[in-house]
Amino acid sequence: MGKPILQVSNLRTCFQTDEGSVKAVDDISFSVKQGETVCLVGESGCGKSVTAMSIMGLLQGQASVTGRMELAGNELTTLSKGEMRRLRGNELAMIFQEPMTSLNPVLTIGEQMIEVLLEHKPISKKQARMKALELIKRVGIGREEQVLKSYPHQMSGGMLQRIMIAIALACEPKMLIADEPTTALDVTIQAQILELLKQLKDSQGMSMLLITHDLGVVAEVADYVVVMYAGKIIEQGSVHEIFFNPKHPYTKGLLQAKPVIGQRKKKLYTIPGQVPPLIDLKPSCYFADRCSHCMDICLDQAPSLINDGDEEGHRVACWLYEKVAQ
Amino acid sequence: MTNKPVVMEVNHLKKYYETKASFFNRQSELVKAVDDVSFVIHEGETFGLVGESGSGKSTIGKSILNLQPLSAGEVVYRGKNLHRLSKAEMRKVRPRIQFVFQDPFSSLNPRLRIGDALAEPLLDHGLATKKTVRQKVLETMELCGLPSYHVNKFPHEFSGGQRQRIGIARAVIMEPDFIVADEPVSALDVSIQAQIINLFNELQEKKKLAFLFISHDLSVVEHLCARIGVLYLGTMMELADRDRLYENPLHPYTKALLSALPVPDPTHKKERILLKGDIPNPASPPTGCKFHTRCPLAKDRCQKEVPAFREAEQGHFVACHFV
Amino acid sequence: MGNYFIKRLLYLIPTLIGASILIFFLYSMIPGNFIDSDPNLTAERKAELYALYGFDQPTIVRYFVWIGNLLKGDLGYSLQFQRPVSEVLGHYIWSSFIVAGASLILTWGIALMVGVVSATKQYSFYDAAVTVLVFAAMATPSFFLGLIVIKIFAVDFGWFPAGGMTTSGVEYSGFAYMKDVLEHMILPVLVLTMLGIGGLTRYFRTNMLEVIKQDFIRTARAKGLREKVVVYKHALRNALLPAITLFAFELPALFSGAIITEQIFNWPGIGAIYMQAFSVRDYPLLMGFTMFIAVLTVISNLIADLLYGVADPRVRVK
Amino acid sequence: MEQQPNIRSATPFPTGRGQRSSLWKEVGRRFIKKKMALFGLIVLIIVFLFSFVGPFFSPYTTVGTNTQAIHQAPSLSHWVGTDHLGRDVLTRLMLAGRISLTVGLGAMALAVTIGGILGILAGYYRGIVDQIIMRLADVLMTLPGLPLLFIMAAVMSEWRVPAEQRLYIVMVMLSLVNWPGLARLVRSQVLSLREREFMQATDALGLRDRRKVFNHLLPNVVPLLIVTATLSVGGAILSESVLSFFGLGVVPPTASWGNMINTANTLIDFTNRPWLWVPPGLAIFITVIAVNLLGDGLRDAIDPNMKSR
Amino acid sequence: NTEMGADDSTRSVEENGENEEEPTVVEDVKVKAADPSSSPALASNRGNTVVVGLQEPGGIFTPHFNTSGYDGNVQAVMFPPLVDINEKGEPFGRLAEDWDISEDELTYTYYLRDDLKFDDGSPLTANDVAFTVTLLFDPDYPGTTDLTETNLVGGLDYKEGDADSIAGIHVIDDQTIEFQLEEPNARALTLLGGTVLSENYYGEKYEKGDLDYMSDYHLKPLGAGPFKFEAYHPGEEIRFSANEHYYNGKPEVDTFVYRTTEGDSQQFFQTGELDYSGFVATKDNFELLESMEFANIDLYTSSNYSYIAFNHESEVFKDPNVRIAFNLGLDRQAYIDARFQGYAQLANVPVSPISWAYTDEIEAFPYDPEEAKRLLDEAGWKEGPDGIREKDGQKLTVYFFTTDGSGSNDIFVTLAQENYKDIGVDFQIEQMDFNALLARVDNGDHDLVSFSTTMQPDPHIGVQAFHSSHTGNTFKGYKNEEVDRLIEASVAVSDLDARAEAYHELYEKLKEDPPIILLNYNKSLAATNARVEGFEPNGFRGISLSLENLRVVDTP
Ligand SMILES: Nc1ncnc2c1ncn2[C@@H]1O[C@H](COP(=O)(O)OP(=O)(O)OP(=O)(O)O)[C@@H](O)[C@H]1O
Ligand SMILES: Nc1ncnc2c1ncn2[C@@H]1O[C@H](COP(=O)(O)OP(=O)(O)OP(=O)(O)O)[C@@H](O)[C@H]1O
Ligand SMILES: [Mg+2]
Ligand SMILES: [Mg+2]
Repeated sequence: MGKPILQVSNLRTCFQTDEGSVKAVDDISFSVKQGETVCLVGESGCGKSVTAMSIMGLLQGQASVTGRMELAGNELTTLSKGEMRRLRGNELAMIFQEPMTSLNPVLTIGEQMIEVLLEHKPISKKQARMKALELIKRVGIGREEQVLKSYPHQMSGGMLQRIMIAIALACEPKMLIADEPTTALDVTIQAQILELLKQLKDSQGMSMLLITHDLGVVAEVADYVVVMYAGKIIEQGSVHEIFFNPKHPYTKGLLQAKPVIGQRKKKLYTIPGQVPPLIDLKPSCYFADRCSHCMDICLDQAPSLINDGDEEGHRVACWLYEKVAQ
Repeated sequence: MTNKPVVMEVNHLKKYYETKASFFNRQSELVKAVDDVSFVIHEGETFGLVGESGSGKSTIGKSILNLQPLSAGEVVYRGKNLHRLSKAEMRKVRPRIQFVFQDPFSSLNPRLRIGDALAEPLLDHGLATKKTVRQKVLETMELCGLPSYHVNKFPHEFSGGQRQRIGIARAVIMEPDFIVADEPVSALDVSIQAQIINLFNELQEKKKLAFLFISHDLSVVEHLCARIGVLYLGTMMELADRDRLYENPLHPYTKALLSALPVPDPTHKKERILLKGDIPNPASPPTGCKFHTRCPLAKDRCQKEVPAFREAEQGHFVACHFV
Repeated sequence: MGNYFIKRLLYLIPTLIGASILIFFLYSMIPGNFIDSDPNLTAERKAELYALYGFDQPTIVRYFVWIGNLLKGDLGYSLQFQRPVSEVLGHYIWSSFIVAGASLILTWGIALMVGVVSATKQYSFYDAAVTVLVFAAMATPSFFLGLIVIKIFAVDFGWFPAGGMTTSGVEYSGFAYMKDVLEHMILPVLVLTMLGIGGLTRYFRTNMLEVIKQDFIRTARAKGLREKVVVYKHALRNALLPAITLFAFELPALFSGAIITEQIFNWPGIGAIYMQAFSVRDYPLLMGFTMFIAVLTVISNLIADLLYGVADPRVRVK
Repeated sequence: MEQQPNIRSATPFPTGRGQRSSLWKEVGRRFIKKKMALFGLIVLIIVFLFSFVGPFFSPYTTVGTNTQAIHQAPSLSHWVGTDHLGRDVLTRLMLAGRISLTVGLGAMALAVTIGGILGILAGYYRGIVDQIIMRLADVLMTLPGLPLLFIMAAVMSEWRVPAEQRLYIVMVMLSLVNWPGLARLVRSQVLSLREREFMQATDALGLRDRRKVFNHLLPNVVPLLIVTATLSVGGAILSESVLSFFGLGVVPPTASWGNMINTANTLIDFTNRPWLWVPPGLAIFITVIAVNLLGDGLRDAIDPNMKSR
Repeated sequence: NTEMGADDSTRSVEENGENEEEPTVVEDVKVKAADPSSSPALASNRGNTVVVGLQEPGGIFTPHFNTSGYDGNVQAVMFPPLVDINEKGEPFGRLAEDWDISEDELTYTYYLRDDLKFDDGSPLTANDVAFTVTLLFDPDYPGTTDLTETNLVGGLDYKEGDADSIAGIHVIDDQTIEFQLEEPNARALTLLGGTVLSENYYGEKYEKGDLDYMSDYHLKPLGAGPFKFEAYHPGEEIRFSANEHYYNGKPEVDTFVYRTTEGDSQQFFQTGELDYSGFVATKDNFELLESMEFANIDLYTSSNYSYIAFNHESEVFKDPNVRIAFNLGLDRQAYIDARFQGYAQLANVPVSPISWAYTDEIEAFPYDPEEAKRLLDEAGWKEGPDGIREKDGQKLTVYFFTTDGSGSNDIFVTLAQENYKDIGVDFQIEQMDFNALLARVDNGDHDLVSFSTTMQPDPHIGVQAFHSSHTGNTFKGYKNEEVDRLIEASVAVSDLDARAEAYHELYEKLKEDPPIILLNYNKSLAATNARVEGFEPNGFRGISLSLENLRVVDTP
């Protein structure tokens, strides 16, 4: 694994709503190395998509985004609008969660693919078209000529998801952010797509930030895992460490809760309670009221993300380990 | 296998949707959402229905409970053909057979408090009086893991998992003996998923309910169901006991499904059957065996001949030429 | 296509029959008729004239006579103009049409612009200012707006003619004639535009704000497209879709004339004629015109549906 | 009167004191946050007070013609001058407000009721009911609005309606013209609501039709109705003034804002006596803006996008 | 200060209603333009063309066939009658150089001018006159000119029988025509001596009993007036050009245009689109015109007047005293002052003060609420608990029908309601359009109805409907034998002095048994752009008589 291509430090994203300020992402830092796949996991609503959107700079006007985000040496927050725009879709691409609604319903697939190429690459329309055809083939959809002329509603969810991928890959980005690219899909199609992403990573040295809540998927593709809970990173480490040596009670809970074929239990493990609302949180460990190891300190002080020492890069934010470290 | 009485019998169920292909093309397309499916469910049994998105699972569930008309076939609930009942008779049967919707949020009226949503059917059917209903609602909520202080909240104030439990509570409160649970967990993340699976297990034990459990997640189904049917493009491909199906899947599609299931274990590098191609358009399904376009074993014969749905082993049915 | 079209056309029949019945009987309920408008007639003369015009027959009989003629394509004979109704309509409708048409184009153009800007600059000063202006236009009675405009632009500044369609006393032709008509059009068009703009602007603004929130707009931005492309290519097209229906609804309005505005500006349009025909109870003209508008309305509803289907690739009418 | 379809009667869970936020309380809270909407509400309240309470503070009587004091410019005794019959314009403005506001709100309420009920029925029962209602709406919609009003005005006046009731007839006429559009809107909303799963859920529970319509459909159409309603109030006030323009509205000497502006319908009054038309014009303008701001705010407050988390 | 001036002219009525001072009525005047050069360029550049405003006509330019009065204005440009009337309402010859009425007043002989020509150059002869009169007796004639009143011998035989010509018409020679009447009728002179249609042109396809073909000619009039028809642009203008064949010589103005204007035409005159325009006679308008310095102003009294008719079939109004009470109980002067500010005059008799039949010896009813109350009491209408009078349990509620209650025209209804309330009458206002009003008056739905007459070339028009044999519906139920006799007497002779005397007697009688509440004589206000000379509007014929004298002068 090479140098970090994406370095996120102290990212905070706040939404001002009528009810109050929503800290969707609260001071998180992580990095993605060249050719590496980092998985961002966590319960629904914990801020995964917002993290991705913040990196893409798509929250302007809606949220306050602070912190530093460095992409291949460029500090994203200091770029002008125009520079950021030129970067987006070109070196930094994203696949969105919902393929059905993420494509413009009144434009053909072709138009939507070609326009991104024309925008970023100095090529003619004809060349762009050729390139689009090639991309469609690459993501494993046949009949590429026909697909190019179709409208989004004429495609199935799986096809659309792959078209989204094709669009994201059109300009051969250095960094791909994929937000739950397979949630809507059948396992057999999911397998196809994961395979494709893996190939790309290998052939182009592309780095990837993959967001998912499916631990099975994580196990399959991730090199490194970042676990989020209520806007904060609570644990991060290599995929091995997370699966075989989880530290945070939440991570442990997640892994335990997952039913696994061939390991039937009478009663599945569950994490009691639910994610707290992200509005006006007091300083505390946000997991405290669901945690079986909750201590007094957990209720009035937020733990910081510390290196647990075991292995390079495995960090956890939990008072249990804070003590150990001390 | 079981000698428990049959609760629900589904015979040659067909449901075709008519859709217009394009605006100017008035020749409507026929989407064969469910194409000749039969199975029975016994008292106290959980029957699992798996199959990828769009394979017709919800359609089967809704058709069974007479929430939409059938194209052909019959559904017999304890000797009554549900689709032949009059409106009044049907209303009498309703409380006995309940449905848990796939999407809990959209199946709850956003402007009705949960307490009212649960109390309403009881009052409407005269199953409780205004005095007793409160007690009953609170009990049921407790049973489904919803603390009583939620009773005055609106649906949007709940988390997805809680909402799913509200949906279940609404079905359970009528004290039915048969519930169709339509993908009650697939939209949720693991920890909530686990809560609901546990709840179902408990209910079944306590109340001897029969379930039709719909899901596309094989690992969940394995935890819950005694018998499982595998659906592909509206047709039953395989039907067997849980253990048989998981240990000895016969149909290539079932095999692919099981192998494609990601396993939460980074060291586990297993052989995976990668299927080619896409799910065909249900409006123009492939001829012959519907799976042949993606089947690794497909031969010419599969294109032409529809394989019979036959009993390959005792209690293990499959529709494939090569088994 | 053909089949469907025929089915839709068949659907129009009961609507039109209903409309014709309603139109006929409503008009026949109005007190007064053409002959009564002369107070100096003696009763005998009146009776003679009643018989002459067929007013002495029962309403039902007259309805069937009327509808029978309609089916033959005969709109009737105007009592007041002593000419076929179709001829009278044919003359006045076009002058109404050019004003309504021009104002339609303007209204839509401006509403579109406002929609776009509001969407891109929601809650800005500009947005607020436009909103207030639009409400002001919505809140002004049409006759009043007409007066204001005449006073300011015609009488005080003398920039535009105060009314009419041409300058009288001069015989222009060709280009000069067009220029003359154009000058006379400006004020009525201005008033009609101001009147029409309110609702439409609100509509476009809402539509645009709705569309701009959609996921595919986010995608377009993520693709690094220029803001202009995002707004005009991706957002606007979608925002326009539901407006197509609205546009088709405006079609009959193009021909139905603006009664008040035309009256105030002396515009020789169908609206003014309608009023006049009403005051002398020229029923053939009134009913012919109303029926014509009814047919137009029904047809444009149909067109709206068809257009929508053409414009939106997703539409599948159930 | 045994089983009234009453939404509240089915509530064995009276909302507890405080803590738990009810939907409407939340709507209220959101509403208050919208400054523009709140502003609209306050202005509207002022307009109402002005019209309904104001006249009690006026030294001038309701009719009070005074042919010696016609067309006086604003002065200390007549704050906004007098009209062509020497009546105090301010007092008339207040009294006219009663009429215009009543017509505006009344026509809106009627149109919303008729359109709402027929729209729901058409959408819910579909089939023949739908056909009948919608064809009727179609037919009414094919008739151009103004002529229809004319015709109805003429007919109604033949039925010798007392002057005090004219007002209500204007309301009825306006709502008759407006309901078809509204019914269409509601119907399409109901058609889509019907397909929503929570309506299917009521099927699964075997609820009675009445309960489905009143407890489930109606509350979900209410936001749409509120918005259209507030939008149409302004329209109705204006339409009344248009009717007045053609002498079809309320009968003089009763004043409405519309017919007050009409008294200044010559260029001379327009130029020389702005106090005749500016006040009623402004009153309509302010009311329309206030009502629309209110409508916008209510829509936003009621439709919080129903965010799930 | 002009506002003060208005106050001076407004009369106040003391409580007792006796202490009356003479109301100030503005005199008819002509005001010369103060600065003709300030005329808007639009007008000054128009050249030898005169533009006059007119409400949209119906487009039926054949005399006697029109349905709209505005068509009549158009026709008046092209179709002079044999005998017209002057500004005093007296007859004078136009196409007819002279006429004779026999001693027994049963024979009317008209002598046409020599060399009369239609505007296409074809000759106009007595045959054309005969044709026109015959046409008006045709059974299929759909228009509103009713000649039966003239008692022409053979007229009814032609109309209702199968006579193929009218016996009473004798064409003596090309220039002379004689009509035989069965009974004398003073109105025959102008009725028979009306406008003339060319037999060659309009009569080409004529066959008795079928006039459908006439509609082909409505937009192609052939007349003999000072101007001939050029073009009609519906909704815009009607254009005429000077007629070289006009008997009085070709007019100086080349082109005459009637331009369509609806309602308020002030802006058109002010911007110079119109050279001549009529205005409602009010103080406001007069002052406005004064401020336009290029305007020659002409304020004159019209031959029409306004009144309120009773429903004589209603039980309430059977008693003449009740009708008198309604006259007394209405402060008409206050109304006229408020509404017209001196630009109208209280009417005392049903004929205009400009007519030869007018007299000021008969006094108008004064405003006397006390006397009105007394009369009502006498008639059995006693005050009820709510202040409204009652009789036999029935309230004294009267429905008043009017066309103009909207806008600034609400002055009358507002004041009348107040006045009548004072004497215990509940006065309900019903406002509707004119046509509906007529239809409902026909049905007798009303109690009171407001009317304004058209211009009245003959005083008979104002009173004929009071005759019990008159079957028009407005005065159905009004019957007074004395009145009947006097009406008959007023048309039995053609001598104007004799007729005037008969009318005075009639008016006296009418005051005792009033069929109507007279309101006011109207004034007309006209303005001419100073660049045009020759407009002499009069109260009987408007501008039609002066058209031939128009002249465009260069404004200095
Ligand atoms: N525009 C916004 N305004 C206010 N709050 C927002 C907005 N967008 C997101 N949020 C809030 O931010 C939090 C994080 O949302 P996010 O979409 O990142 O969750 P997620 O981890 O992607 O969940 P999922 O797995 O469901 O996609 C949520 O609580 C959400 O309600
Ligand atoms: N109302 C409808 N009209 C037309 N086609 C329909 C309708 N409802 C379902 N279908 C089609 O029928 C097929 C089966 O749908 P169904 O909802 O039963 O699938 P499912 O197995 O429940 O899928 P999922 O896992 O996504 O819920 C799909 O192809 C779907 O597009
Ligand atoms: Mg997300
Ligand atoms: Mg489903």
